[in-house]
Amino acid sequence: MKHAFSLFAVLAGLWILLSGEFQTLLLVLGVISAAGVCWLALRMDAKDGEYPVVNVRLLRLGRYWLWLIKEIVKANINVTREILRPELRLSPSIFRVPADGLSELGQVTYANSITLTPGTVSINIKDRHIEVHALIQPAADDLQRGEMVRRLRRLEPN
Amino acid sequence: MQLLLDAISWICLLSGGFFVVAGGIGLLRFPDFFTRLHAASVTDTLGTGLILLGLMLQSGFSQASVKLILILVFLFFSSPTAAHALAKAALHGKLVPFVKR
Amino acid sequence: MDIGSFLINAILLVFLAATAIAVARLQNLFAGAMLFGIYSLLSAGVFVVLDAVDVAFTEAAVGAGIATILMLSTIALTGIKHESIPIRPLRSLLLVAVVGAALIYGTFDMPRFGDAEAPAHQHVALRYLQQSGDEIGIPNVVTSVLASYRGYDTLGEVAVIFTAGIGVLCLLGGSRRRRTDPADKS
Amino acid sequence: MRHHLVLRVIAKLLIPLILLFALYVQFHGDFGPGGGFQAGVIFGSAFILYGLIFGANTARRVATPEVVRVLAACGVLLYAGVGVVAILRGGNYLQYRVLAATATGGEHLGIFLIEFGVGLTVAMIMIGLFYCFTGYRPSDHNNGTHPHDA
Amino acid sequence: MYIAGIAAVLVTMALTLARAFMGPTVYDRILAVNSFGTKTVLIIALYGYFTGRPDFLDIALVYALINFIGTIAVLKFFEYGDLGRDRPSQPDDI
Amino acid sequence: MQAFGLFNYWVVVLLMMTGLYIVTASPNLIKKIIGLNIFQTSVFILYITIGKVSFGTAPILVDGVSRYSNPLPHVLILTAIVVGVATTALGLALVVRIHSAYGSINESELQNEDAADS
Repeated sequence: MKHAFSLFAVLAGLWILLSGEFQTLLLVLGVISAAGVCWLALRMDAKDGEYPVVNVRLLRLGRYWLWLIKEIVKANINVTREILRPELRLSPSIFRVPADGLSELGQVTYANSITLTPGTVSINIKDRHIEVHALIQPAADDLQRGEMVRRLRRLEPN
Repeated sequence: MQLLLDAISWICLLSGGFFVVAGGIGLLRFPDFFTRLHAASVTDTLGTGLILLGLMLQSGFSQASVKLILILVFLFFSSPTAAHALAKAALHGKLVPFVKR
Repeated sequence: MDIGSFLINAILLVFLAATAIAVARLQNLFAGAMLFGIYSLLSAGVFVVLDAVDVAFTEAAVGAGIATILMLSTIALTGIKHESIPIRPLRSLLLVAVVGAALIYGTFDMPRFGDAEAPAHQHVALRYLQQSGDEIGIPNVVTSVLASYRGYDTLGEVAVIFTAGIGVLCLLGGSRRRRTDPADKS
Repeated sequence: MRHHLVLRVIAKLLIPLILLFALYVQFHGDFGPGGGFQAGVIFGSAFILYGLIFGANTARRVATPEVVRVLAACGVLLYAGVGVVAILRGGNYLQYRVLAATATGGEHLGIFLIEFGVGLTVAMIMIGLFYCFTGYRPSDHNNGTHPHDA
Repeated sequence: MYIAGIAAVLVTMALTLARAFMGPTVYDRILAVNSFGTKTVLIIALYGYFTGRPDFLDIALVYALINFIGTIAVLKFFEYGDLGRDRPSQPDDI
Repeated sequence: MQAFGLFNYWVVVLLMMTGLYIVTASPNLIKKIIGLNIFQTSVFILYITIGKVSFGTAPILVDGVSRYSNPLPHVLILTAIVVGVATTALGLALVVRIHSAYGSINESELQNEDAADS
């Protein structure tokens, strides 16, 4: 029930953001649409029997995003330097980083954060470990130091 | 004030353009598929982010800015997912990453 | 002529032509289907530059997913990934050259790019643009024409889509055939 | 460990948003680019994404092929029906201005309804195409004879 | 100044196209198609501002939302050779 | 400068001819359908080019703008794109069935098999 309500709230908020109009007709249609999509999404959840438990501390999530953006900028500058170097000096490697202590949503956030930072791409999640392909050694070292996963663990609900 | 905003916005657009082109060059220069994934991600993250940020500064607090933010957020969800799916597909297709020991 | 739009349009069209030729040359069907995705993205860009935002929207929605999925499923179902060598390519090239030359000759009578005096802009289009705001009362002229002035056409188009869907259903059978046992059907 | 964790979770997050976006496109076709055709395709795409990730059979349980077929027909019927209602109210076929008290009100109502019909049909046909192409087993149809021809 | 951004995106489009044409593997082509989508988002957004009517961002939004569907279809295609199945035929996970 | 005004049409002709070449020269039915799609898109671009008016903007009415591009071609092409997908799907479905029946989707092999049957 809580899940349905928060989904409805998110969808209604998205409608307002997209529409930006406040005519009665459009607002009514928005409520109907959000409710309909909500129903369909819950029906999908019921049929496949899985849904992500979205339960994070919003304030910390915001702080995580800020940190992630900073990391993305740094990583971008590093990779761009490699791209523009007259002779390529790449040292690609594949390794696994542990993702224990994270919920499924946390693992997915972790994998996608890894991919979002240029220089590292997550290629598989397996046995609570994430396989990573790294472009250059500094990027690999950065990730293996585990700062990202520590910050993600702090986001976990308990 | 307006001038300052404009200046920042131009800087964002220009540096965004620079990163977009850099990503494109990397896509062409890098030796194998997995390394090219990294180059493409330069375009997808900082290049796109800066250009859209520059456009946001141009339109100020308006409907267009909201849509630009939404585009950015959705891209940040979908583009790493696509990259991940692609890397998986390549591994599945027995493409061996070029790894330096 | 507004130079900026024309140049962007021209560059995108050059990319489009290059992509089309690359698709024609590729022997690998799968790669061809993938490049067709780029073709669709580029044409959406061209449509935006030529002010056809509604068309670009449709192309975006169609090209981003459905078209690729249909091609991929067909390749998966037939299991044929490589194309055999072209048959009689020289004859086709000759045909293409002759028809192409005739068409190019024909273009010299066409109105120039963006010509506001072109005959196409003189008749109903002018009326739609001037009157639809008052007559229909909605700002998007494309929607007004599509749904109201040309409602018959659109009904026809929807019927065609529906019929095509039925056709595919007849050809590939839905899930009904697989679920009901052929024995209890008779 | 479940298969394709990233895809499943991200799809779960994005599919409702895409569906809502499709409905937004459907109902804002009057003001900006958009309308039934685009909305239908986007809605269909979202559903196809679901089918790709969670399996076509799961998707068939969410919206059964029968429902899809019936709704596709309903869309066309809604469109055609608006025309018939216009005749019954003393106008010509598909002349929306007789549908409401004022001419523009009638046009609005008519356009809204037929765009909805278009969107419904297009979405359901797209989903139906996906079902057809994924449900087909070549072995059932060898040499042009399928099971119930026999 | 928007034209500078558009020019940058067009140049990158050309580079990406070159990658798509050269291959060499089919994955490189898919990668090119996928990142071409991002460039299309950018050019549509930039062009709206260039012509002074930035109200058409919905088109860019569509690509941002559904451009990855094609890639996922490709993944399914390579894994199962069929787009409808949801579980691998052999249990080993990759 | 005047001659550049025909550039779009020339590209359209080039695309159309590429499509025609694929349809006539390639024996593979899937490739033929890709060719048909390229041909189709070239027609779309032809229509939209004709609808463009210099310095005009998209035909969505706003205050203070009086020069719009022609909406009529947009309407025709918008529906044509979705119809195009539906008919492409029909064509591909036919290809799938042909493959089930003949075991091949190569035009010349199909003709040979037909000749052998009769």
